Amino acid sequence: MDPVVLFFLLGVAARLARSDLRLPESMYEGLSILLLLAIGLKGGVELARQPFLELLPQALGVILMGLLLPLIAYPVVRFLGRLNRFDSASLAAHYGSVSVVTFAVALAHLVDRRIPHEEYAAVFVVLLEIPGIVVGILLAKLGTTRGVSWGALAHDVFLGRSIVLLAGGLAIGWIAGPQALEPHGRLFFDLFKGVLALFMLEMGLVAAARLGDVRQRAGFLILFGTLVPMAFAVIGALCGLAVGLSPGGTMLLATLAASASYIAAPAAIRIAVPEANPSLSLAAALGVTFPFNVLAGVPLYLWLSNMIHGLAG
Amino acid sequence: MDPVVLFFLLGVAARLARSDLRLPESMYEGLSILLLLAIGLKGGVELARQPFLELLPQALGVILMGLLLPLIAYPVVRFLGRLNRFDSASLAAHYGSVSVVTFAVALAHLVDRRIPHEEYAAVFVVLLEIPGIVVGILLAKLGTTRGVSWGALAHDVFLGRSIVLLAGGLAIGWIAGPQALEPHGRLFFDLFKGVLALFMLEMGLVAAARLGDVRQRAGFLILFGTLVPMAFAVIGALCGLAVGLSPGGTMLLATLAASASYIAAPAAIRIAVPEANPSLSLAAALGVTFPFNVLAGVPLYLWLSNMIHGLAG
Amino acid sequence: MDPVVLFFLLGVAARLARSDLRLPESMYEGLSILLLLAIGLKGGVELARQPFLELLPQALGVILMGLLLPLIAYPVVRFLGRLNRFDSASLAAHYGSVSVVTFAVALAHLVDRRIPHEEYAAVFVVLLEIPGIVVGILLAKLGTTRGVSWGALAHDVFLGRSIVLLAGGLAIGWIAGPQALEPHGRLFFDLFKGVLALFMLEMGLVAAARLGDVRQRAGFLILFGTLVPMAFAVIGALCGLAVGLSPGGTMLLATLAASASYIAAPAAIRIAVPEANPSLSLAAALGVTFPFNVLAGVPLYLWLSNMIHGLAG
Amino acid sequence: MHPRKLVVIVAESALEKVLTRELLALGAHGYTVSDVRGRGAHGEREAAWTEDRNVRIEVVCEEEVAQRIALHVKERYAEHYALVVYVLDVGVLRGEKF
Amino acid sequence: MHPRKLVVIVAESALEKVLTRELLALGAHGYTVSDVRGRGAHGEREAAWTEDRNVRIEVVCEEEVAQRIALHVKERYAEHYALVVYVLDVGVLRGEKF
Amino acid sequence: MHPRKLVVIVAESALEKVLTRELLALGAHGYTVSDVRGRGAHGEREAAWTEDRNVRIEVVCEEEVAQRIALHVKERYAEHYALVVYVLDVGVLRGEKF
Ligand SMILES: Nc1ncnc2c1ncn2[C@@H]1O[C@H](COP(=O)(O)O)[C@@H](O)[C@H]1O
Ligand SMILES: Nc1ncnc2c1ncn2[C@@H]1O[C@H](COP(=O)(O)O)[C@@H](O)[C@H]1O
Ligand SMILES: Nc1ncnc2c1ncn2[C@@H]1O[C@H](COP(=O)(O)O)[C@@H](O)[C@H]1O
Ligand code: NA
Ligand code: NA
Ligand code: NA
Repeated sequence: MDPVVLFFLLGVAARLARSDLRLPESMYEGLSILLLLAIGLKGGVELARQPFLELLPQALGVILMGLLLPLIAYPVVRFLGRLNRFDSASLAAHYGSVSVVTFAVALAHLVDRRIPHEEYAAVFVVLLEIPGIVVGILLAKLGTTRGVSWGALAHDVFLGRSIVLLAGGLAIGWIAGPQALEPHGRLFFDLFKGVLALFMLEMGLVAAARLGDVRQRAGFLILFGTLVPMAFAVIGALCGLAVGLSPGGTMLLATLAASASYIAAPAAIRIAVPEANPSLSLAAALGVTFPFNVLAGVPLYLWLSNMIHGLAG
Repeated sequence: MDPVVLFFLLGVAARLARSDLRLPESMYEGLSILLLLAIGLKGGVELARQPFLELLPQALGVILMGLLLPLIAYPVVRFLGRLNRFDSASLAAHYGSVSVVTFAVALAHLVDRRIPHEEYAAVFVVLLEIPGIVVGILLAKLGTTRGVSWGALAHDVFLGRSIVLLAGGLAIGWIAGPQALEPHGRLFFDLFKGVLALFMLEMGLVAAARLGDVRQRAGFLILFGTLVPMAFAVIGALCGLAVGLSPGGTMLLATLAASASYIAAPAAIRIAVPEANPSLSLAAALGVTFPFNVLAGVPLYLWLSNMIHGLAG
Repeated sequence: MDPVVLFFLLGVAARLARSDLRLPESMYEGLSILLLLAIGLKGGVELARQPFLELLPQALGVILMGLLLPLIAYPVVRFLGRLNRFDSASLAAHYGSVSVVTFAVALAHLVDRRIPHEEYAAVFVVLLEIPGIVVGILLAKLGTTRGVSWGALAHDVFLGRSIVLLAGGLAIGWIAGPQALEPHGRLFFDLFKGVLALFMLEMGLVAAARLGDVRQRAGFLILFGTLVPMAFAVIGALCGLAVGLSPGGTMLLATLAASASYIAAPAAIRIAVPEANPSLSLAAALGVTFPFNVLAGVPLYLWLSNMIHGLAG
Repeated sequence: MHPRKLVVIVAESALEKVLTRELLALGAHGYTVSDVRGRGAHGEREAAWTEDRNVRIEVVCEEEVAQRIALHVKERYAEHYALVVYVLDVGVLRGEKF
Repeated sequence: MHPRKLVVIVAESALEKVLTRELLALGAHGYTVSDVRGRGAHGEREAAWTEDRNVRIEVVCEEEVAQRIALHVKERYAEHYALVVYVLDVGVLRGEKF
Repeated sequence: MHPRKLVVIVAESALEKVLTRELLALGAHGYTVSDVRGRGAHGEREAAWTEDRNVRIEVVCEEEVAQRIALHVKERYAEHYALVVYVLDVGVLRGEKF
């Protein structure tokens, strides 16, 4: 089993056994800054090698998918899950957006197996983080009189920490190029897997802390938190095929579609849709979907992408 | 002189000169997480290469030693040092258990000199951390009516941060194997000495902060804090010889026996034996024994192990 | 453009756009500890290779310059800038002392271009940090009845964090030598540029946060914060030529002269000259001079040093 | 000593930005914020990661402003957010500051 | 405003886990914890490392509960641990919460 | 419960060392310090880096000592430093400690 998964399980086990192990919050923040910058820089360096215009249709396709996913998730939750409008919209936003760490795990999975993929795929993370959140909030506000201050919200979403670091990393990587970044690479690239491992340990602690909330609605959450990702992975893989990605890149896009945001979405939804219960969406995203994706989803989505490419090919 | 020792001395000097240098607490925690995981992972990778059954007698021998050490320390403190029962038991627990950083310094000492040793020795750290603490607490409670909640205590001791990280690292290293861990190694293994150096800087600051308490009972603490480690090192070396360790591994076991816990033991004793004075045991463990071991003990115990192996033949 | 400059600009942009990106304070502290130690260690290793006596005249020359700079800055601020005595003395202290991060950027600039330089130049940082502050404080106290507790002040200045880490690193590097430090180098040296990049991101955030204060006296601050560094760079370059430095080393000394302290000086001045307005000096040092030096100064001072050496040549 | 009120708000960290802005609008001249963890009706918030943290905001102000703040926070945020508010009597030397 | 009591406990961090559990058992509905450093009869505790830190625990509760907490802490922990406890008067809007 | 005073000082972090030393000299038997951020007449201090941080110092003491501290801080530091001081009534069980 991949070591990063083992680190995750160690975190889960420590938390379930009520160990006093915890990573200091500033270590969590530091590691996530490193991860986001590393993913962005790597993507930016590769982006510079692409003919820009060829990427435009890909980008549009990916954004379209990002707008579509929450529109699919919402009715599922609202009418099958029988949740109120706010919680439905909140879940739609979380699952419409993406999880960068899940992406990092998928990336490491490909790199370990030397499977070729579009190395600028970090761009997709940036493109997919926001649309799902915006659509989710719109869904919550449909037909409500009490308004949202859209300006402030757009500011918070577009200038959130993760977008700034990812997009900033992309820009720096793009401008500076691989050679100038080589000495920095020893921190950002060579240590990537180690940093990811530490981060997964923390994710295990955090995810397991949500299991209490999961238990309160176990049936719904487990079904929702595993079936929706799998369905979204199919959509993501088809989208990847349609925009012309390689099997590796298709798997990354499938993983992104299948992943649920647990940083940008919660922060934005908490302010824009206060009526939604944050425990519910975090229980789903962190307590069910993240572990599912990391333990079973990532290999599954690789298989799926290969199969779809095989069928199409 | 070994750079890690110089870093330690820098910390001591800065503190004694009342410099405002201090490492942020979360950096201290982050570094210790890295160290514990690195030691565990390294040990686990090597453990996978050992025939498991052959290790069992070694493990038993080491645990026996861990139970014996506090039983020796207690009467020495109680009757020669004339301390009350609680402080005696507390010191017995601290010196019966082990210091991971001292172990790391000894390990680095061997690696620098390319001296072969049992590379799975991290297992000994895990085996030795707990018995000393348990026996120490039993000694404090002998004949007391007021009980200890043994369940809660066992939980805290067995699931303390350092055990979880060490044992977790061992397990991950064991399961994943050297090849899968190679990319993570750039964080955990390649940076090991640098991380240890930073940690020793912090240890210097922390140890020097204890010197005020040392001064209040200088005679007893200096005698106790240097003679007991040396005596315990002899026991550790003999134990290493008896269970069939190489001279390098014998030196590691001697160092572990000679080292005094300043993380796991203080935390457990503070709750289980509130009557014991924590300044006293920390002054001994951190203010005297840690510096002694790092400055003089480690080379001494290497000489001792070589000598004992030479004599034995 | 150099990646570290891009990281700086990313920080500036994030702050100006009011993004919620911030590095945890303990990460800032941790990174600065790493930088200071790395610069010190590197310098110490090289120092050991120099005949000690030959350096003495260089050291004296550099210290003389350090005493001179604030004496030049003070009348400029006082009479041209029409500031009160306290603010003038405070600015003189900030610009008389040095900025280690600016030095690190200049160093990286040389290393990237493989320009030879005196690799023990970290010594100059240590020598230049203090004199400017002391002279600045003296200037503030001239003719005042209310005294300063010079003992406490000297203690705080000479044992400040940055001096202890730099001088401690120098000493460790000098004693241990390059070979013993090799395994630590993977943390301190190989990661240097990556750590510097992260630090510059933080510096961008911090510098941009000062722009509000800059705006309140924009005219004076922008003139002062760019012209004085350029004038001081000329002095520094001449001093480098006089004490026999190579063009690379001359550029480093010019950069040090041109840089303004934003750690040691603010801390010392705040206590010793409470009447001075800290916003003013930080706006100048962090909001104007640091960005100016990093964006334009460093290449300019390299050109200057080459030119001066060419003329002298 | 001049009598003033001290309003303490403990709330989930997501509210820090809006709350501090609104405090000034409601008439406070300053505030002090610290990072805390805790437990209440919304369960444990242990600061294990960013979204799971509380902030403690402290405002010294005139009685009237204190009333306004307490009421505003209660009406606008108490229903949907994890938070508590309480008010104490304090004395200050420099009355003009608060 | 409903009158309540605010109990503040500053204690060595080793006690955080037991104390917070016991507070709930003694009738508190919640608490707020922050990491602090300090000095007292047991010398300086400067938070240079984990075992050398204090925590500050704040509980808003009814007078009776406050009495119980203060007494319990004093009797059970004051002898052997570094700690202080003090009690203040506070007013709250949502009386049912505390 | 014995009546005492609680003095709270929020000040820029540069003052921590001198202030805590002087508190003891003025008769306090202990103090508790935490790292905070805030806003006041001197603008925002957001703890983005070391020099930009405040500390919050809490002292439980007798009324007379409290007066002395508040006055001392006001006279010595209030003019040039970012700081606020306020005083509250508290009750303590172990009167001899404070
Ligand atoms: N009785 C209380 N005393 C002190 N702090 C409290 C109390 N109740 C709640 N809190 C704090 O306020 C936060 C939100 O409270 P709640 O909305 O009740 O979950 C908690 O996480 C605690 O930090
Ligand atoms: N008079 C006091 N005012 C405020 N905090 C105090 C006081 N005395 C002690 N403390 C805090 O309580 C902790 C334990 O106190 P002690 O048991 O007296 O050492 C100290 O480390 C301080 O953080
Ligand atoms: N009204 C207030 N209530 C609470 N804290 C305040 C208040 N005014 C100022 N402070 C705190 O005291 C620090 C210094 O205040 P000032 O000198 O007014 O800038 C600020 O950064 C805040 O942390
Ligand atoms: Na998704
Ligand atoms: Na031992
Ligand atoms: Na200068």
